[in-house]
Amino acid sequence: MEEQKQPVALESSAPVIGPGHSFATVTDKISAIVLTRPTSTGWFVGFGVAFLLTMMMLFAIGYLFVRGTGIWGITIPIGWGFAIVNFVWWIGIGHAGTLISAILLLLRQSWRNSINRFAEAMTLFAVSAAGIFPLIHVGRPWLAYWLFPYPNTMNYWPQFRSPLVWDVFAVSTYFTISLLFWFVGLVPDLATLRDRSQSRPAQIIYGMLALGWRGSARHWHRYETAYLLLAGLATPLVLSVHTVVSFDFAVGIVPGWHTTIFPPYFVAGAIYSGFAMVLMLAIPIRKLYGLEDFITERHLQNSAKVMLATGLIVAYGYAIEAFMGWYSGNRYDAFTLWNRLHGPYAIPYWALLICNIFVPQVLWIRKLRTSPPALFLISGVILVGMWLERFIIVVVSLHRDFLTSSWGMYYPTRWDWMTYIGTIGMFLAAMFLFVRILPMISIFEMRTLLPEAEVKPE
Amino acid sequence: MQIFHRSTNTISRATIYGAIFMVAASLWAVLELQRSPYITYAKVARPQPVPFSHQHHVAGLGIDCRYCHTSVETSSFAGIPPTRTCMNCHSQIWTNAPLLEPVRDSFRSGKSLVWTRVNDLPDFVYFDHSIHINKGVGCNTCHGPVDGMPLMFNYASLQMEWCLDCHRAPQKNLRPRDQVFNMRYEQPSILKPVTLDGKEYTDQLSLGTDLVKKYKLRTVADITSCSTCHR
Amino acid sequence: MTIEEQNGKQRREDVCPGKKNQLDLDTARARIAETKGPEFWRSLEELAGSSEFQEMMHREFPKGASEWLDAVSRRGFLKLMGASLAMAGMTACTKQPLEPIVPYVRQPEETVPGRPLFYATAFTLGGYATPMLVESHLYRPTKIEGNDKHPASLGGTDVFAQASILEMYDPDRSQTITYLGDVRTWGDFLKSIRGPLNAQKAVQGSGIRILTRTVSSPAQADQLQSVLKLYPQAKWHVYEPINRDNVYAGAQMAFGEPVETQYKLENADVIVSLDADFLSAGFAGNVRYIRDFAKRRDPDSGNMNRLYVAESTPSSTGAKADHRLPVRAVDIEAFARDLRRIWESKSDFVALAGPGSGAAWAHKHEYLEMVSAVAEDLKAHSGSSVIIVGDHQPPVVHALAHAMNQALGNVGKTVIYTPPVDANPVNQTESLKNLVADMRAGKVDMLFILGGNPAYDAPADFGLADALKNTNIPVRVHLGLYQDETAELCQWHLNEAHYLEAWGDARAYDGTVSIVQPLIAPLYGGKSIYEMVALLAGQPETSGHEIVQGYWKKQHPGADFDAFWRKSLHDGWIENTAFQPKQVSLKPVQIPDYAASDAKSIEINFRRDPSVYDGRFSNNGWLQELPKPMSKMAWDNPVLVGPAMAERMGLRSEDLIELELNGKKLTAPVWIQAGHPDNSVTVFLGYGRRRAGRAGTGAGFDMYPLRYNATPWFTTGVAVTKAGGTYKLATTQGYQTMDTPEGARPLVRTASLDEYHKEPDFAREDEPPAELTLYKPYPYKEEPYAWGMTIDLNSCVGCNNCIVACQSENNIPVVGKEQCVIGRHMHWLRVDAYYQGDRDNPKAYFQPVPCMQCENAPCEVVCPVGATVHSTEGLNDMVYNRCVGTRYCSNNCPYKVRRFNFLLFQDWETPQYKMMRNPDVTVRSRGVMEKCTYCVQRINHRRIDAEREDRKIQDTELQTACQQSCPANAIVFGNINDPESRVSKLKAKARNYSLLGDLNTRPRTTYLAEIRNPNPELET
Amino acid sequence: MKHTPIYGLMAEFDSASELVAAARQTHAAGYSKIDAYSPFPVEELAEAIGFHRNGVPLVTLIGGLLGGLSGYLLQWWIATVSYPVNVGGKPYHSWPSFIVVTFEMTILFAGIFAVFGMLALNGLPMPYHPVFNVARFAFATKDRFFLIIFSSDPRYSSVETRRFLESLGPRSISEVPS
Repeated sequence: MEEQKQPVALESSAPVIGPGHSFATVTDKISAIVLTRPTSTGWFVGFGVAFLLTMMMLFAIGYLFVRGTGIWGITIPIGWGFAIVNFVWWIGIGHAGTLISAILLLLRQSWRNSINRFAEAMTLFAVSAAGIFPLIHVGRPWLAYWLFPYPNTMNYWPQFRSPLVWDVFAVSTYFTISLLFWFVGLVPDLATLRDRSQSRPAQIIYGMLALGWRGSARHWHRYETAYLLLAGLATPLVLSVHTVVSFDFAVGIVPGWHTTIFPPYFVAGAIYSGFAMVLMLAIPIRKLYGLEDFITERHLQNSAKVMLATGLIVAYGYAIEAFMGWYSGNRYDAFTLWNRLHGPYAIPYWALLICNIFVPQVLWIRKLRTSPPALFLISGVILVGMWLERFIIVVVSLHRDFLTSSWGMYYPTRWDWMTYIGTIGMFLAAMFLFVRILPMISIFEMRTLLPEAEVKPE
Repeated sequence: MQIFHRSTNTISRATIYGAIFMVAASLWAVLELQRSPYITYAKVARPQPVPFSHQHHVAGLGIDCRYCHTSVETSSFAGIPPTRTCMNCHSQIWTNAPLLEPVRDSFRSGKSLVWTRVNDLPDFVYFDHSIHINKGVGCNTCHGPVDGMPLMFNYASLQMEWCLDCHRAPQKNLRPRDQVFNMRYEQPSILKPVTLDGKEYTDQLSLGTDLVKKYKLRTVADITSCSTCHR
Repeated sequence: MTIEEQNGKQRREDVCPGKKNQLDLDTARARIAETKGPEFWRSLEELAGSSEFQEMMHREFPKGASEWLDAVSRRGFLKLMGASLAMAGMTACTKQPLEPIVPYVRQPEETVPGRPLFYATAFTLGGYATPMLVESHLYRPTKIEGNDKHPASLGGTDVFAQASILEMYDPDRSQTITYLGDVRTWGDFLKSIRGPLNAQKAVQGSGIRILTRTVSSPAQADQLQSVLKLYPQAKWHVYEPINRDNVYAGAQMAFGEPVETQYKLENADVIVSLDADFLSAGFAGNVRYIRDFAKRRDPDSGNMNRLYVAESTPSSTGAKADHRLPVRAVDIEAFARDLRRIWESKSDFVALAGPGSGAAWAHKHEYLEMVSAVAEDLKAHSGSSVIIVGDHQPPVVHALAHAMNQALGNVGKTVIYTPPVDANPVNQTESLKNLVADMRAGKVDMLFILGGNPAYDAPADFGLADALKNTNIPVRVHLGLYQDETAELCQWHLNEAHYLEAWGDARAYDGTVSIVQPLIAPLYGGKSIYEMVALLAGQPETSGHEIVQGYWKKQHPGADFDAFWRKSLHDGWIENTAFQPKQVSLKPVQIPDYAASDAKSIEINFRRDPSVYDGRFSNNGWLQELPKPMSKMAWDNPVLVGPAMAERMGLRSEDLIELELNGKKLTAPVWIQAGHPDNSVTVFLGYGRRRAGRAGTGAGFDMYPLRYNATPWFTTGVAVTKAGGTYKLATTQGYQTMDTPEGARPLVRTASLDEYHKEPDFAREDEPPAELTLYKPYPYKEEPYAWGMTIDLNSCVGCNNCIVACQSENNIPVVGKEQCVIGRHMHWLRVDAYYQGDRDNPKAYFQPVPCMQCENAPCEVVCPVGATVHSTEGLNDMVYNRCVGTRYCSNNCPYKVRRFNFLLFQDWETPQYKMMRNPDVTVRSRGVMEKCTYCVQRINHRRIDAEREDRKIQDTELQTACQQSCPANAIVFGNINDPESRVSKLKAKARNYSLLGDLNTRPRTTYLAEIRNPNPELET
Repeated sequence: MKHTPIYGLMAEFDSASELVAAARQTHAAGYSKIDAYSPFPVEELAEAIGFHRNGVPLVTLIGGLLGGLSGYLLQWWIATVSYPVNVGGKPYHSWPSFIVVTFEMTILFAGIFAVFGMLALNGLPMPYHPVFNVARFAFATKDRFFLIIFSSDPRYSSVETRRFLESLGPRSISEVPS
């Protein structure tokens, strides 16, 4: 754990934590945001808007249940539209959190300590947003529970060869594990809040959630083991989730879906968009709550580098897809490639290439890697690009498949847009609440980064 | 500084175990409800315009099923007797029993009696009486001891698992064709053997297996295919 | 209906195979002895007579009939005898509501609840009867099947006949008698009519005018004659917008008498069609012609026929042609003349009268080649060739054709002449003209419009509607199925009884008379034309049954009448009523000199619509939503324009254009139709109705205003200009070619006869061999049955009949234009049309696509709830009640044959539709996937019947709906485990191939490649 | 000094290093019933107070195996025993398709067992605990480090032990009433 103790780590870049901090300052600064700092009007405005968007989503979904999926733009042959696009997009975003907390933990990337907490929160909210779509996109949502194996009067079961059933298991597992991971991480900090808070209700609530944590050495020991084990479990899990999501397509025979490259480049894409979202949240937050000392240039740098790397993997994925389209000699795959480049949806495709491949290349430039505004912008571009990627995969592959006679077009309706934007609102609303009532940075893990945390050998 | 009272330790644990138990219990309750007579109407007599007693007519007077349910051997639908069938006798006997007024009224006015359907399958299930009769499934195998029912109710749950129970092992229930309408028929036993083609059977399984062959039943895979009942 | 009628009704054999229980005399006599007619209909009285039902019927907008939501009245009404109408409230684990079950009071002994009965009757269009059998569940007709015994159809039907059942149940049908819009009774009408009629007696009925549609019914003609006897001065006028005036005039010109021309295509080696679309519904005898034509298309038979088509509007006939030449309708005459000239005297082409003599013409070269080649081929096949002319071509062309057929010695072999089927073959346009003249002259006191909708479809220049409105006709009576544009202009409107509700008779194209027997008591208590005419003839109380039976008693006196009558009803036609061939001699024809058409001026064609005919079917949702054979257009009648012309004018499909003719202007959208001749546009009649009903009103554009008496079918000189703006059209197939930037896809596989002989198995794409698999394939071979289907692309003429049959059999909903536009039509079976080659004269192909029932079904693997899985007999079962609606299966179906209920497409409220539905097929709810099941309900019924009789299902007894009604026998379904079955034999053919076979889906539905028989002369 | 029974003696330290050192000495001094509290995990502390046995990994392993097995067996039973149906011509027991769910079930159960196993072994939740009676202990979750010797320790004596703790040079010493 050498570098963990070294503020000035591998790189001569900024430290993971600002100078002049002690256990006390770290603790106070972070817990203050929740306990003492007055809630800004900005927070209320932001939360209000997000909340209204959430209501809009609920309205759209309500109407959907009344009238049926026909209010959306989907049709035959394009049986899946925005719902699945958004589902994959959100799930992808939901990958950063667990990745940061689990994989980087295993890799002993101590800089993660200051961003993992809200990255995990972000994951949970993103996965919840994603989870909405598969549920509401079915024709008879009130029967969606048939996807779970339970003893029923029909003596009939889910069909386990279907990737959709795999989805159900993968996503619910992912959500559960992420939740546990997040909560376990929270327990010691909740104890901190319990002991810091002045108001009785706060003490009781935080106290209850802290489960009576008292920082006993035995507890810490088991805690660390469990935390490490969880990380070990979450790592293959996070990789598996988007692999399974990619199976939804790869298992199908639709040209543009039926390809083996999908799992790796879906996972890469997921991390790609995940980090983009993390930055889009981290940059404003650190500014608004003055956390530049904890979320330093270093973090932005590293995230940018991760994006650059995953972005290149994604680019490779596109390249291979295109290559196989031509190389396979399969007339349908070849046409799918042509259709993406020249068909009616050519513009989204080119836009996707620009957003996901060309723009992010500027991250090679150190200056931009370290400039928050630039990163914020680029992250936005990447999120749009990743959404477009899913649109291309889902819609453009479906709209022209084998029989020319049954080719069609897809036009999203206002209900599609309302539901999509609504989920963004829901996501933000949750984030607003989170930063207000829970420590958005893992306090106890920050403490371990301080020099004084070191135990001097006698 | 102590926030909580000692007791909270016990309480908090109790709540955790309690929650787990509650969830499990409610799930179990729902599954039970699905199979309960409240949902299936099993063994629950329906309100009828006339309190017609199968017990009296079948056991008491020994009227054959087919006297009223005329199309049971030839059609998917067993048939509900027209008012005329009732009047065949009741123009002679019980001619002014107040109970039978609705029947007489129907016959006079020509307005049909409106019964409440007893054995009512969902509309997406297609059941055919004639083929079951033909393959040696007795009336009371599904309808129960009708000759003992003062008021009619459906004997079984009529749920898919119940249908499958027999479709997966028809030999458990088959009987010789000539016994299909016999309400008193009992499955073969040492005491009451059943003879078929001169052969004596003392247990249902061997009889059933032979009948499956004799009546050329389709394979279990065949009769558990979805389109056997759903289309 | 009255007692006798009911007893008169005869059941066709209960078409559950094996048990051919022909009605024997005793039981029949027994029934006639049994006088309990009323009870016989009790259930229906309850249904048609019950108060709430009537009330419902009389509501202005029955759609929102809320009282029918109340379970008892609705279910009680539906669940007659518990014959479940499969109102599947397909949610699992919900408590079922208590349902009532309503037995008869006295049960008619012929009915076995749960078993359908089949009755023979006939559908009449333009006077020509299409014989058929109607499936009836407890006296609710539910499905129309072809009458395989009838010589005029041999089991096929056409789309109009198929869809007519929906018309009968149409809730928008006129449901009452009205006087100036107020509800009246038949009694009121009789009272008010008696006086005027008596008054007419005095003047010998000089003020009485009767306007009917074409009448081929002997009984009705006889009635009308007797009316005319009663009122010598009265006049009987006949008019239909789609009439055969030119045909009879042509015959007149050739033979001096209006004879009917019949073709014996089974004897024809060479068929030349001069703008004759004889393979599509609406052409007299098309059902039989399709059958005969298809029979001669078998490339293995060694006597495959050859079809030349010179046509204006691209048609399915043109699509099947071995050689097709797009010619403007005006130039067909020139084609005929040139043809004649060439093989009469082998004169040089320079002398030709043909188009472009003078003006340069795109297809001149093609034209010249074609004419000469056709001439040669005809000569070579004297006696076994036939020239068919389109009804809309002018008399002279018909005369020329008659002359040529004579000269070729085809008469008596491929062409026979008979007396006209039309009982009163007057020139209908003239007839109507005179009527209008009389109206204007004030000679008309009582006008009876019996059927028809002249106010809408009369020639524009007659101003009939205006005459009705503004001339003083004291009594104007309209008898019709709908409160239509004409009803609006008559004081009295009488709601007509649908042909499925009333007695009658009619002649098929060959003269065979079919008795039309009712399937159900008139839902709205309407009167048939027979009963109406009877009233005029002074017998107001005689029933349709008495009239028809009475007439035939006269024709067939004698003791055995009962037997004769029963047999006629049972078989569906009266023996020895087919016309005997008539000996006619060709008069020295004075063919008028040829006036060359102006190649530059644009021609406009008025054609009957393939879906709504002349507009009478425009409220029929099935037909409205039926994609037209060539354009795959639903719900609209855009103006068809050829690609060349469109290019010249810079038009794109869906652009609005303005048509100007005789000073009348009309704006309509354009549809670019490949193969449409240049400088010519086609408009379809029958749209833009004002008073059609919820489906028809407002759909499309009314083209009648441009249609003048002098030029009912086509004329040059129309001005076409871009109007600006566009109009959304609903086509069910946006992309009509197999070509992609990556090459043409082998969907429809074709070859010429020679190529086929050289390489018979050219169509077999390298399908992966069955043993090429990692795991053991499912042992279908061990099953008694394995269902499979073949579709012969050579026979299929794209008539769409299978689509409607399927829709009717499987309770498939109508979704409306808006949904069609987004591509959500629900047809389980579709007919794809592909064009290939030169856009101005492409080759066209039809490909019916039902569910392929793949053995390795991609849809099944991806369904998360196992709602679509395989049956042991190889059916790709779709379990609606299990489906949660992820649509994954549809995405993964390479054939895109799955249809999804995006919204609540089924009408769950309108009681008439509930009566119409097939009780053996689940009615699908919202959010559920559905698709072709190979008519599994039929399979199950036949199997149960067979097992009860301890035998196997015979090959012939089980037919899917599409197969049964296919006039071309293109669809064959059966047990592929039985090597002797027809389907197995067909699958063994070399040209049998599976669509997208390289995907290794192993479809059970396979296609027989299309083989064309081009003339080597013309092969370049 | 009230008569409430004593739960133990608690010494407060300023840094992790001091605590570890103190814990080592205490343990060396033969005290066995002791515990140490820190605001963040200090690796050396556990063995310093002589804690070695850790059941969490085993529990997790059991969970994983349980989940994996049940996941696979469930699918196998459904597909081949309970209701075998022919899906797209695939064999009833299409094991490759069953891998995903098996995997997910393994992770799920392992994770749940790890977390709840950890909590159970730690005896949590325990909102009430004697140590909280010490006011200063609130800083155990901020920047202070505590060492406690329980009164249940055989070598515990209010006088001796206090003196011993003082010898460790803590910032303060307080009695923990139970």
